[in-house]
Amino acid sequence: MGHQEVKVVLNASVFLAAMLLDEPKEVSDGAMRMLLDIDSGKVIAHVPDRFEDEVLGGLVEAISKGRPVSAIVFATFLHFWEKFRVHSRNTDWRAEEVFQAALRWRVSYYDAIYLVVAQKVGATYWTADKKLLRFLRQHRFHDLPASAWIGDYR
Amino acid sequence: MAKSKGKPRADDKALLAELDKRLASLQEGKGDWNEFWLWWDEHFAIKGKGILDGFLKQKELARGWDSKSKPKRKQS
Amino acid sequence: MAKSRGKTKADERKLLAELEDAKSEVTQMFEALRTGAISEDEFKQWWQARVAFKGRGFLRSMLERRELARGWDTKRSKSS
Amino acid sequence: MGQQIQAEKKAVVNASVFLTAILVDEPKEVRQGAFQLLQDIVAQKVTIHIPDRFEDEVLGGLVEAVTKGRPILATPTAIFSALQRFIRVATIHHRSIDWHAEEVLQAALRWRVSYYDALYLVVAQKVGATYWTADRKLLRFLQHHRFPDLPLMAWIGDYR
Repeated sequence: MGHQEVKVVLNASVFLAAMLLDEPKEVSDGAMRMLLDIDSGKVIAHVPDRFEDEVLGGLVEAISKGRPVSAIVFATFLHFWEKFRVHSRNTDWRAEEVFQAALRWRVSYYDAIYLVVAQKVGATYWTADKKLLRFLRQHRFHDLPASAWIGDYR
Repeated sequence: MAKSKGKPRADDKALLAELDKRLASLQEGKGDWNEFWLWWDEHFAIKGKGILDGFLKQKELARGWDSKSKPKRKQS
Repeated sequence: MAKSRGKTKADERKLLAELEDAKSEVTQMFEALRTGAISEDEFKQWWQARVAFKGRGFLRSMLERRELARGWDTKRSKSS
Repeated sequence: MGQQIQAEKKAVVNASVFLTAILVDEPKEVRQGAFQLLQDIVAQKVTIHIPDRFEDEVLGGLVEAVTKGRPILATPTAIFSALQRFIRVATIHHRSIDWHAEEVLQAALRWRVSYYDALYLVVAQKVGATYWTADRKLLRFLQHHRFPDLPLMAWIGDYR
């Protein structure tokens, strides 16, 4: 129970990775550890409002592929959704700044939303996307927030 | 790879002012739309093949069904 | 539940009813873990049995789509 | 059929329609429809309704387009400002006010489309608009399945 606030930004793939049985253990374990820390209040999770669309979109996709997604999964999402600090478009982040950031960092607009939120709140961006991390590390853009692979979350 | 990036150039301002002027007169019923779109393409368009297809492909993947083949009848 | 293609309104209502029960189950389990009423292992067993679902390649396809939206192909590393 | 489409005063469009207008190498028929729609927006012959996510989608597509392709003259920022001239007059439907994540989720499962598709379709259904898209595969799928509560839909290449 440290009093220093640890801030994380996570994307939908990290959240869903904690629930997927067939993913590499280090990824789902890391994601699980993060969720438990968020639940206990050890870390504060910041997400853009679009996170909700991304998770629900991912679940729709899973269901349409015939995956057994139960009501518990939705309930788990709602449980965490209440704990997240949600950053709203036009209030906490602006389309224009995300657009400029995406062009500057040469990432997608989607990546940039999460990175911009992380930059604003001084959080680390945790992702399951190794390729993105490799790209960002290679290019060392000076104003990027800290980012890390979810498998390394301790 | 596009190098222009986000920073607005000085002539962007003039270009947008010209756009507003043209749109205003079209709204008043003056001017010709065909000519407008030719001008539009010379100034605001992006060259590159398959961009729309790439965009639609991502949307398609999110559907979970493959529209080329029939949706799988998977028993769970 | 899994085979939800072409759901009917009745299916949806059923899902919503299930959701209420599911919500209290989730709250209870997290609460139990926080207060030490159950161990982390017990919690994880519950998670694996009730929450986790099979979805081979699901994460990969999600990430691949994100990659497509970037426009750069990391395999061919088009760095200008 | 064409006349019915023409008489429709409300339209919901997705980002692909706006992107078509700036992609010079896309098929002429598709661009022609997109141009006509934009003209009608300026002339106030049609009211467009879009979810708040629309702008993100256009910007996302634009980032992708300038990375894969080459802007002819204007910078990406100016291209977006130009497109905004047409978005400005749209009625924007806001999340948690005009549409809710749960209803989009339910609609997506009911119509067997993605959450993203469902968002636009839900907005169209709510306002009684025709949904215009460049996505022929989606239209083919929905026309084939004929779900009873879907809004009207059409391919942007058919816009007159």
